[in-house]
Parts: sequence; C-alpha cells; structure tokens
Amino acid sequence: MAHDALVVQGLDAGYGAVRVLHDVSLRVPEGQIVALLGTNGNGKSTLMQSILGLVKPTRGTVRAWLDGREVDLTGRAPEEIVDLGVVLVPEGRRLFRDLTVEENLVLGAWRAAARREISHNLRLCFETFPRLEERRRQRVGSMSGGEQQMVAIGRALMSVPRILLVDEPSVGLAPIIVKQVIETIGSLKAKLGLTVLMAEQNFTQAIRIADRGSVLVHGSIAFEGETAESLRDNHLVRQFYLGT
Amino acid sequence: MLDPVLIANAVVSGLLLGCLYAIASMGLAVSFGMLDVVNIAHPAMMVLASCVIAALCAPTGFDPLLAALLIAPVFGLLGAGLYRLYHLYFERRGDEAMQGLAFFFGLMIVIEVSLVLVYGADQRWVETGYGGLSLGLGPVGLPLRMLLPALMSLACIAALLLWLRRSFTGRAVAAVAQDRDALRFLGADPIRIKTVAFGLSVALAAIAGGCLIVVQPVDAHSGHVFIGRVLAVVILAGLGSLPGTLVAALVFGVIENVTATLFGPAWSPAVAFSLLLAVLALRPQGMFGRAHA
Amino acid sequence: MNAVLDVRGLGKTFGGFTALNGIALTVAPGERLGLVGPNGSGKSTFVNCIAGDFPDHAGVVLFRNRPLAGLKPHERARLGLSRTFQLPRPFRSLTVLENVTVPLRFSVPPLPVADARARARACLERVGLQDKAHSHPHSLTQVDLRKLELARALAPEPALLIADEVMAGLSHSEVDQILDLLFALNGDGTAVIMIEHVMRAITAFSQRLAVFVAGRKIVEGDPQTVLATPEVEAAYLGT
Amino acid sequence: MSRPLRLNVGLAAAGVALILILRLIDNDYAWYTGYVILQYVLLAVAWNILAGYSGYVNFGTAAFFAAGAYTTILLTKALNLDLLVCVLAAGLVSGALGLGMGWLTLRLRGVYFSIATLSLAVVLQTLVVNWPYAGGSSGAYTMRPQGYAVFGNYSEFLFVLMLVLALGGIAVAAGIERSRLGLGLATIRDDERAAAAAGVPTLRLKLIATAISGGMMGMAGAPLPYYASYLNPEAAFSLTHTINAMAMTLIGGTQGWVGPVIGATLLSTLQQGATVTISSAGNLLIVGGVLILFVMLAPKGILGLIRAWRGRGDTA
Amino acid sequence: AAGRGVAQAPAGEPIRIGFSMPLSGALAGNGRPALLAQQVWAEDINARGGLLGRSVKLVFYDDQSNGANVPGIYTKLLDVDKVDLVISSYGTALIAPAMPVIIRRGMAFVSLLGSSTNEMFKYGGTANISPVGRRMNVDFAKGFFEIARGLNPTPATLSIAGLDSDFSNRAMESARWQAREHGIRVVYDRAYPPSTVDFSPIVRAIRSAAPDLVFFASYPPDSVGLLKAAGELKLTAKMLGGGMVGPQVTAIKAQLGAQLNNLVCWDVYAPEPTMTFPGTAAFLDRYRAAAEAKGAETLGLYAPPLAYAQMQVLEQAVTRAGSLDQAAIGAALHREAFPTIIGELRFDQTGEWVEERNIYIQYQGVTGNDLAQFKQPGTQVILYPPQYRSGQLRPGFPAA
Ligand SMILES: Nc1ncnc2c1ncn2[C@@H]1O[C@H](COP(=O)(O)OP(=O)(O)OP(=O)(O)O)[C@@H](O)[C@H]1O
Ligand SMILES: Nc1ncnc2c1ncn2[C@@H]1O[C@H](COP(=O)(O)OP(=O)(O)OP(=O)(O)O)[C@@H](O)[C@H]1O
Ligand SMILES: [Mg+2]
Ligand SMILES: [Mg+2]
Repeated sequence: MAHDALVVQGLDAGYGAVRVLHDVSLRVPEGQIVALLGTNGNGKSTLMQSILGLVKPTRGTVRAWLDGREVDLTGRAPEEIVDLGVVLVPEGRRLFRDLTVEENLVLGAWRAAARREISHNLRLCFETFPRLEERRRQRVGSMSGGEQQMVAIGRALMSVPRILLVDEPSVGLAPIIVKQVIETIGSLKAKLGLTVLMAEQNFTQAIRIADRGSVLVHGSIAFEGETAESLRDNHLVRQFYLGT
Repeated sequence: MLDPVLIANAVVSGLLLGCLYAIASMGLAVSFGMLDVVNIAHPAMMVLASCVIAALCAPTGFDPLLAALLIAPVFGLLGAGLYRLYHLYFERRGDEAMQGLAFFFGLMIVIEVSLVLVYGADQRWVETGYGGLSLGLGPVGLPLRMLLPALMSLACIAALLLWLRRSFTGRAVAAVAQDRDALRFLGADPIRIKTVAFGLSVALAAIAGGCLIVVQPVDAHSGHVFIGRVLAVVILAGLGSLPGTLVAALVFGVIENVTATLFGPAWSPAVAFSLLLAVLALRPQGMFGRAHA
Repeated sequence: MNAVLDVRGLGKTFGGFTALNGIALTVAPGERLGLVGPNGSGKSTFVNCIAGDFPDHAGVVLFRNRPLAGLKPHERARLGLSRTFQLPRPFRSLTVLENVTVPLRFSVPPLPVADARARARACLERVGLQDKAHSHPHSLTQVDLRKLELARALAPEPALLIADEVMAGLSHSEVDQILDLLFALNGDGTAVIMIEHVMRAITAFSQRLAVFVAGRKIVEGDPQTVLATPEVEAAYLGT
Repeated sequence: MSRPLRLNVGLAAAGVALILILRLIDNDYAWYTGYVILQYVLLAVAWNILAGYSGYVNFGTAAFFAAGAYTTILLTKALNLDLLVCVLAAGLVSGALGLGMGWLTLRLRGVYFSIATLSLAVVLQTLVVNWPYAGGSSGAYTMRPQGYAVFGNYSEFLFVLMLVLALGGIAVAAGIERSRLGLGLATIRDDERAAAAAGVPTLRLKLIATAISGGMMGMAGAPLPYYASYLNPEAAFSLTHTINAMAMTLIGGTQGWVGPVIGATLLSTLQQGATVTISSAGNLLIVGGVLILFVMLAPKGILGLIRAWRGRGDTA
Repeated sequence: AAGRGVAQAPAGEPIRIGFSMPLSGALAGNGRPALLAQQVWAEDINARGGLLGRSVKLVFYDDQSNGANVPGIYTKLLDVDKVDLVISSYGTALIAPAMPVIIRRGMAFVSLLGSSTNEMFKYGGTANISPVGRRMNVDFAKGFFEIARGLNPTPATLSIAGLDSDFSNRAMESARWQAREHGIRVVYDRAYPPSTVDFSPIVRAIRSAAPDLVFFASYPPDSVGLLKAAGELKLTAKMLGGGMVGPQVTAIKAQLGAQLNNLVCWDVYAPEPTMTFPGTAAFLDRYRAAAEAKGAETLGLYAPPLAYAQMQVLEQAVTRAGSLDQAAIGAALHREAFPTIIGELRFDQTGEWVEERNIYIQYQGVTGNDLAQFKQPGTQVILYPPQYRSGQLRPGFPAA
C-alpha cells in the first residue's frame, strides 16, 4: 500500500463562532486521487482551506510527506504551505480578471521551486489546454466560464505542485469539458505522480479517476470508501448523488 | 500667425513639463491605479520630500536629484508603514472606498500644516550648478532645470516598468488589486506585496519631490496645483496603465504649453481638463485602460 | 406571428472576436426552451444582447412582436423580460424581501409599497426563502442566493424568464427543488429559456433544445433527437 | 401623525427653538457661526444624497457651491434681484449643472466619476476667472443691506435663511430615503447592472439625484456673497468645501440624513471653535487629526458608533 | 500721566487690539512676518508706557487665508472677546469680508495692503496702508514708465504678462494705461492662471515679440518662475521688471541672487539713505532679531515695515482722539499726517493715501546669495519717485 502524502487528524475548524468541521480525519495516499464528496455547505471547501492554512483550525493536525520528509502543516502560513508544494485550485477560480491568460499562468509560478521551470511548465499547460494557447493574450475576465476553469487549473500546474487540492473543478462546465478536466487531472496524476484531493459534485465523473473517496456530512466524515466500488454502493452517495 | 519655431518650442517644453507630471503621477498610478489606494495626499508627500530635500541640500550644496535618490528609501519605508496602518484600519475592514479617501485627505491637511509649522510659510528652494543653464537644439531651447528632472523622471519610470514586468513581485502588484486573497493560493503574501508597492509609490513621491524642487521653489501648499493634474493624468491614461500614464502626462504637458502659446496661458487648465472630460465621455476607461464588461 | 421572443440574425463581436454569429431563435409563449453549448459558445453573450447590455449587436430582437432596438435594459425588463445572472448579484444593502420588491416598485405602473411587499413575500414563499425575508444577502448560502436571484426575476410575472446556469454547483435534491419551481412558474404561463450544463435538468425540463457552438446555433429541436446528433456529441457531450 | 409629517413638524420646531435661543444670546457672532455650520449641514446632506444613497463620490462640491454663489452675484449685478429670488435661481442653475454633469459623466463608475467632477470644478473656475462681468479673478463685491424685512439685523436674516434651507434640505433627503427614488438609488449603489435588469431606470434616477444634490449645494452657496461681502473665485471654488462636505458626512455616517447632520454640526463647530481659540496654524492640524482619528476609529461614523453601542446594550 | 522721558509701567486693563491674520494657507508668507512686526510694535509701545496709559494686548486668530473665516472672526473679536480696537488682516481678499462687520459697529479700521477695498463701501472710518493710492489702475506703473523714458533711444514696444489675480490685473491695467500715455505699443499682453507651473511658453512668446520693455505683474512663486525662464531662454530687454511681488521677500532675494541685477521692480520700501525715517533702523534691527530666531523672512523689507506703520497710524489716531471713541479715532485718521517708519502718511476720505507712493527700485551689484548685502544701501537703488531717488538707472536686462 502507498505511503500517505497528506494526513488530517481530528480537525475542528470554523468561522468565528460557527464551527463547520468536527473532528475530521482523512488520509490521502501518495500518488492517489481522493474524491471528497458531500453536498453543499457541508464543509468541503472549509477543509481544503484549513489544509492550506487559510482557515485556522481550532484543534487537530495536518501533516504532509513531501519528498520523503514529514512536515507538520498545522498553524503555518498559507504562503509557506504553498511553498512546500501543497497547492489549491480554489472554488470560484479566483483568477486575476484584468490580466491576460499568460500573465495569470506565470504568476502561478510564484513558488521558488517553480520559477526555474516557467517556460517548460507553460508549454505543459498549453499542451493540456490548447485553447489557452490560442487565447494567451486575452483578458481572463472576458473569457467564458470553462475557459476560466482551464486557466485556474493551469495556474496551479505552473507552481509544480506535489499535492494538489482541487475544489469543485467542474462547476459550470459543459459535459465534454467536465470530462476533459477530470481526465486531465487523472492524467496529471499519472504523468507527474501528483497526489490529489478533489472535491467534486459530479460523482459519475469524479469516480472515474478517483482511487478512493470520503463523504463529508455536516462537517464530519460519514464514510470512507477505500475503493471506487465501495463508494458507489454507499447509501449516502446513492442518496445524494445518484438520486436513488 | 503661427510661428513654427514657437510651436516646436512649446511642444518640447511641454514634453519636459510632461515628464515632471509623469513622475508626479507615477506613484499615484501605482497606488491608485494598481493598488486601489486613492492616496490623495500623494502630491503633499511630494512637496514634503521637496522641503526635506531643500533642508538637506540648501546648506550643503548637495545635488537635489541625488538627494532624492537617497531619501527615496526612507520615504519608501514610511510609505510601507503607512500602508500597514491603512490596511489595518480600512482595507481589512472593507471600508477603504470612502473612509480611506477621507483618511488621506486628513493626512494631506496634516502634512501641509506640519510643513507650515516646521518650515514656516516661506518658499523653499535649492541652488543647483545647472540652474540657469540651457542646451540649444537648433532654435529649440532645453533648460537644464527642466531637462535633468525630465531625464531622471524617465529613468525612474523605465526602472519601475522593468521591475513590474520582469520581477515576480512586480507582476504580483498588477494582480493584487483584482483579487487580493487569490494571491495567497499561489503562495504570495498579498499584504507584503501591497506594502512593497505602496512603499514604492511613496518613494516615487520622494523622487518627484526632488525633480520638483529643481524645477521650481515650493511652499507647503504647492501640492494643490498638482492634485487635479496628477489625478487627471492617471485617469486620462486609464487606471493601472503605467506606460499610458507616461503618455497621458506628456499629452497633458504639451496641451498646456501649446494652448498657452496659441491662446494664452489663461486657458491651459480649461483645455487640459476639458480634454479629460471629453476622453471620459467617449472612452470611459481612459486612453489606455482596459474596458470592463 | 405570436412568438414571445423572436431573434433574427443576432451577431456580436468583441474586438476582432466573433462571439455570436447569425443566431435565429424563437420562443413561443409559455414554452420551455433549453439552451446548451460548450463553454464560451456565446450563451451568456446571447442573454446579454437580449437583455440590452450590448446595444451594438447585429440583427433584430423582437419581444412580443416589438423590436427591442434602442431600449435600455430597464425598459426591456419592464416589458416583461426577466433574466438571472450567471453569478448571483443581490442588492447587498437591502433585505431579502426588499430585494424582491425592487422590480415591483419599478414596474409600470409601480405597485404601492404594501402591495409590492405582499407580492414579494408570496414570491419568497414560492422559492422557499420566507424564513430569510428579513436577512441580508451576505448571510445567505449559495443556494439561497440562487433562489433569491430567481425570486427577484419572477416577481414581476415576466412573459419570458432567462435562467443562466441557476443550477451550477447544486446538489441533486437542490436541482430538483429549482426544477419544480421553474415548472410551476412555467405553469403560470411564463416562457422559460434555461441555460444549463446540468444535463439531467436540461433533459427533464426542455420541450425544445438549441445548441450553440462557437457562436452559431448548430441544431435545434426535440431534446432527445438533438442530444443524439453526432455534432452535439462531438462538440458538447463528448463520448 | 404619519412619520414624514412628524419629522417635518419636528424639524420646524427645532428651527424655531434655535432661532429663539440665539435671539436670547443676541450676538452677531452666534448668527455668523450658526450660518456657517448650517451651510455645511446643507452641503453635507446634499453631498450624501449622491454619495451615501447611490455610491457616487462627488469631488466637485465646490463647483456647485460656487455656481450658486456666482448666480447671486450675477443676478444682483444685472437685475438687482432679491436674495430670495437668487437662492431659488441658484438652486435651478446648480441643479441644471448637476443634470448636465450627470449626463456627461454618470456613465462613469466609481473614481472616474469623482475625477470627472473634479475636472468640472477646474473648468468652471477657469470660466469664471475669465469672465470679467462676474468679477473675473479680481472678485466681486456685494453690498449687504443693514436689515431685511422683519429682521433688523442682516446677519440674523442670513442665519434664518440658511436655517430654512438646511431644514428643507434635511426634509428632502429624508423624503428621498423613504421614497421609491431612495430604494432605486440603493439598488444602484449595490449593483447597477442588476438594478437595470430589475427595471430600475438607473440613468434617470442618477440624474435626478445629481440635480437635487447639485441644486441643494447651489442654494447653500447662494447667500455666500452677502455673507462675505466680497467673493473671488479662489474662495468660492476652494477645495475646503469639497473636503468638508465629504469629511463631515463620513464622520457622521453615510447611511441616512442624520449622519451628515451630526457630522457637519460637529466638525464645523470644531473648526469654528478652533479658528477662534487657537491663534496659529495649529487649528487646521486639529481638524485634520480629528478627521483621521474618526475614520480610523469610527469607520461607520458617529451613527455607526451609536448603533454599535445600542446593539451592545440590547444584547446585554 | 507718563513721566518725563522715563516710561512708566502701564496701568489698568490692557487695551485689546483684535485682528485676523493669514498664518496658514496661501498668504501666510506675508501674514506671519506682518504679525511679527505687529508684535514688535506691541512690545515697543508697552515699553514706552502703553497707549493712553494702558498696556496693549494683541488678540489675533489665523484666518487660514480664507475670506469666509473673516466675518466670523471679527464678530467673535467684537462680540465675545470685546476688543477695544480692530485692525485688518492682510490683503483685499481678507479685508473686504470684515468690512460689513466693521461698518455695522462703526469701528475705526486701519487695513494692510488692500487695493481699493473701500471703493464699494465708502466707509469713513478707515485708513489703508498701501502705497498704491486710490487710482492703482492708472498710477501703479507710472514710475516704471517714467524711468523707461530716460532710456536712449526711447522705448517703443512693451510686453505685459501677469498673474490672473486682483492685484496683478490692476497692475497690468495700469501698465496698459501708462503705455498709451507714453505712446508705447503693446506687442504681447497675457494673463496666466495661478496654477501655472511652466513659464517658458510665456517667456518664449515675449522673446519672439522682441519688446523693448517687459512688464511683469506676478506673485512670489511665479516671479521666480518667470525670472528663471527669462534667464534660461536668454530673454533680453532694455528694461525688465514691473509689478512683481516676490523679489521684495527674503526667500526670493536669496534664491535669485545675482539674477536680480538690473531688474526694475515695484517696491514699498528700500533701505536707502533717502528712505530712512525716525525709527526705521531701530525697527528693522528689532524685527530682524526676532525673525532670525524664527528663521523666517529675516530681512523684513516688505510686509513688516507696512505692518509696523499700520500700528503706528492706529496708535497716533488713538492718541489724537484721546480716547477709544471709535468715531473720534476714525475722524482722526483723515485729519493730519502720520509720521511713520516708512515716512509721512496722509489719508483721504476713502482711507487711501493722498499721494500714491509706488517705489521703483533697481537691483544693482548683487553678488551671490548672501543676504547681508540687501541690508546695505546701493543694492536696491531707488529710481522713482524723484524725492527718494538714490541712484542711476543701469539700462538693459539682464545685467551685462
Ligand atoms: N467566510 C465564512 N464565514 C462564515 N461562514 C462560512 C464562511 N464560509 C463558509 N461558511 C459556512 O461554512 C459552511 C461550510 O461551507 P463550505 O464552503 O466549506 O461548504 P462546501 O461543502 O464547500 O459547500 P459547496 O458545495 O457549496 O462549495 C457553510 O454553512 C457556510 O455557510
Ligand atoms: N466583454 C468581452 N470581451 C471579449 N470577449 C468576450 C467578452 N465577453 C465574452 N467574450 C468571449 O465571448 C465568448 C462567449 O462567452 P459567453 O460568456 O457568452 O460564453 P457562454 O456560452 O456563456 O459560456 P459558459 O457556458 O462558460 O458560461 C467567450 O469566448 C468569451 O471569452
Ligand atoms: Mg465549496
Ligand atoms: Mg455563460
């Protein structure tokens, strides 16, 4: 069995008086894709942000194994965590609307480790999303939703992530693009040996590439599926995602 | 009766004047145009720098342009501190739009009155070796008093542009105003970036102050003349476009001086600001601004 | 002809880029039309043109047989043309209830305050937001914001509602909720154009389906047939 | 009594009470100071109609104010009209100016609009400076009569006139807040595009707001030539008017008419007080300092402070 | 009664003299030195035994160079502070707004450097300390043209450029009037706005018009700008100068130094032997000592002597009236002559000087930026009016 790349243990987190996560524990084995499932408002994004240090957990730990070294991420600043190679594709894309596609992508390479390989990674991005190369000088704000999602993923790739967190990459995308995006994430895993934690509503698509999955209900992990099949058979998943 | 030599001279002196406007506007183009911090006290800071430089150089005979380069880092640090304050009290609370504006208005008043209290109401000036000298390009005259600050201005602007284009921090400055927190996803600290950029903009005010004191003597209120002009230049250019700011400043200077030559100086401000109104009416995003959907 | 919306030769370019090209589309009164297409195919641009955000588009838009050329967005809204925004845009300083009264207070003739409030309350009940009537939008969840967006759009009882991706990111049951709502609205006689990437909703809702690809309408017709077309599969669904 | 009626009766009563109190003091200084404070109340309330209600920050307050003052100068000079007529005319002129400026610049958002209004002030000032009949740069004198109608003292008349204008301005602002116009302006402030999509005629409402706001500022400026006897463009177009109107409103709070009234009363009283107690340039320092402290420590103005304090009282 | 020769400590409540002064804002550059001179006067008079046997106290507020503050300040002075006497602030824009208040109370009012402020009010109780006299639009530039007449050959053409402000406009008007009188053709005539930064277009246009005479009417910041541009663009003329306000002021003298040479400029006072009156030297010494400590306007040749004279006129009028009765003081203002440190002054019914006394001086032999030279005679040679004349015109500008 693969070594764990990311381990969340007993995490409590929230916003001010509102507690959103209760005692969440989660493991992401190295080189695998873990799908984080759960309907709206159950805390998926909060969990992602806690891992990245954007939300300060009140209890619990987040640890990562990066290049064979164990690092405690708990309490570190987001800048530091990103610099270690844990990168998030945020919900709602969060692009720089007035910058061009290329400017957005280059900014992705802020990490010290990524700055050396800008041109190489840019090529990789354009290979993955040829549309972006056509539009490299377009202002991102004027692009369609799907195009913007491509930029968001591309920008994360520019920072050469070791562990990639992806928050709902398929929202608002055409089915064909959803497929493409999901496949791209799958292929990135294969190509770069990425470890991926992905929150995704589109269960049918997500499960195609996921190695395992966890279901978050009301801020707690309600079910952990070690395999894709076990997820498909879970009653929670059936209830929420498959309408049965 | 249009004398071509007179017009040529008006254009050239307008360009030199435009360079002064450019360096005076450039800091604001960074703070206002890129960081969304409407630092209305920018011209007052410029005059503050002029006064400090005058106090340093008048007794020692040190060159004011060099002195400006020396005090620019100090101003930069002060600016950085000021931004921290601004961030703490306005930005973080999301009150920056109007409250922040009032804050800088207050700061402007405080700077001006402090100058009067410390330096008195007299004019401040600096004697430079090149004060009265002039280069001649055929029939066109280039007074060194205008030319050297203009060159200094262009050099600083070029350095600034290069920094914004080439360095990572520079690139992030362009991004930070649009989505501050998104930078954090990339591992950059937006507050640090804004602090650096705002500090830089205040350092530019110091450089502009050095240029100004070479061009003309100043008193505590000399900044007022520049408030309207620098804002006009930044808007004329389109927020956030630094090359545009340079062009707009040059256009502004040339229009002022050509109007002064052809119709009399009384009409220069009206013509220049009417141009701004016209540009805004026809192209609301400014000459070089990006249209927003 | 008594189409509620009749679009002919609609075109729009941004700089050199053609976002819409020769679109022709009609919607009959009370009809439910689905509109799909890959990202960037021009669907939102189409909505913006009809709503009056881009006065410089090419072609003709007739709304209840009346040409819309030259009319401002608010004038179009007052004629009975409602749209939602792809990203919800509530009035942040107003309460949820006040948000919904706005289109009623600004219809012609305007509803008096009391009537407007009563009607707005009824609308909120309809979308299930009655408990949040006096909250401010910042305390609403994404789903609730979508519902508010819908409530505000349907309050003036429009002849045509254009819903631009109101279900993006919603869960299965929430999609069902909104679908019920749209069906009920449609039952009252409002024609609906639904723009959506959630295929389940599109197939359940649309009587007719049009597909945009790269600014052109490539097919139009019965949903099952349209979705089975090879071009649509290739350009939109993927296989 | 309905709420608006109650407010208006309250305002009138407050006005009468103020006049009576000042009569008791019977001191020219009180009339003068009162006039200045009320002038700023009117300016701040007017400024807030655009800024607070619809989110458009006007940097051209001085232009509207000066337009009103110069209307009086011109009408007095050309037709020797009564000041009351001049005030009405000034309202119309500045209102029309507001309409024109709105038409030219209201398609601009945010700071673009602000800078455009600033430019308007520069252009207008240049016109006045180059208009010899209006006194040009030399300025113009206005002879003030000894008394007016029932007022034996012209200063008292000016005070009462400004009081009526200020109270009227407050009544108008309060009326707007409750009206459909107020609702529409709020939607514009929040999201202009969504407002239009909900049927709000955004441009028209903004034009109405600029016209009303500009007109009120013009009326605030109309009696100035009589107050000061001598007016030159520099004084009339002074940046002080712009800064004050804005600072006072922000100190008070922008959410309604009460904020500007409180802010203007407080800050201009402080300014007047500082001017005649501190005999040095330091008085301005205090004003600047107070402004900075207030916006830093009371971001929602005094109203916000009061609300926060009350809120705490409620929960406790 | 005051003891013979020996001053007695003044007794009783002090006499309070109220006024506003621009201590901040655009006019502070002259307001602050004027205040200093007035304070010197107050010390002097108190040392001499006071006014009417009472000591004198100055009550003043900063009007921030803003006319709108003035009516309030003067009503406060009169109604709340209950001052016994009032004098004016500095300049027309700050004097005029006080007039209605003054007139209503019937106060005697000695004002400082107004220009025809009383023309409209026609108030009887005022005197104005301003050498320009009643007909500034005519007389102001007379001296300049009288001097120019002595040039050989007589000048034929003139350029006029000036700031668009009340004082400068009147100065330019007078230059036009005088040019007509002297048969001199005006070849360039323009006003520039206060916000002007670059003066080279103006100077260049003048240069291309190549006039014999150049008449500037400017304020301190632009005086420097114009002269610097003239130097850089090598503007030459048979005579250059005019109604420039600025070179009178210490900071600008120091700044321009030798560039001032041969400039023929309007002035109010110059330390020439022909203009030494009783008390002048003593005042300048006392003032300079005080100003040195504050590091501002250390020469004190412009506003300070006038401000001191303003107080002297008030003092003498009160003494002559023998009481604080305002009508009596007001009447005394027009009756007799007032010996002051700037000479003998006489006021007509409107309060203006019976005889204008616009002085024109020429800077000669200025070297470097040392200020001491400006305290010496011979640097600012008086060329006009004839009764104060102290030297010969050196033709041509710039100095060879
Ligand atoms: N900034 C915030 N302040 C206060 N509460 C918040 C904030 N962000 C989220 N919440 C609340 O936290 C809870 C969890 O939100 P979160 O965004 O993590 O859910 P999610 O599972 O990602 O949902 P979705 O599928 O809608 O993205 C919700 O109830 C939400 O209202
Ligand atoms: N203001 C604009 N300037 C330039 N290009 C624009 C502008 N608005 C839209 N576009 C371009 O027009 C195309 C159509 O965009 P539109 O938003 O209509 O797509 P869409 O079909 O709604 O996509 P999605 O399903 O992702 O929302 C896109 O390629 C987009 O980049
Ligand atoms: Mg989420
Ligand atoms: Mg869209």
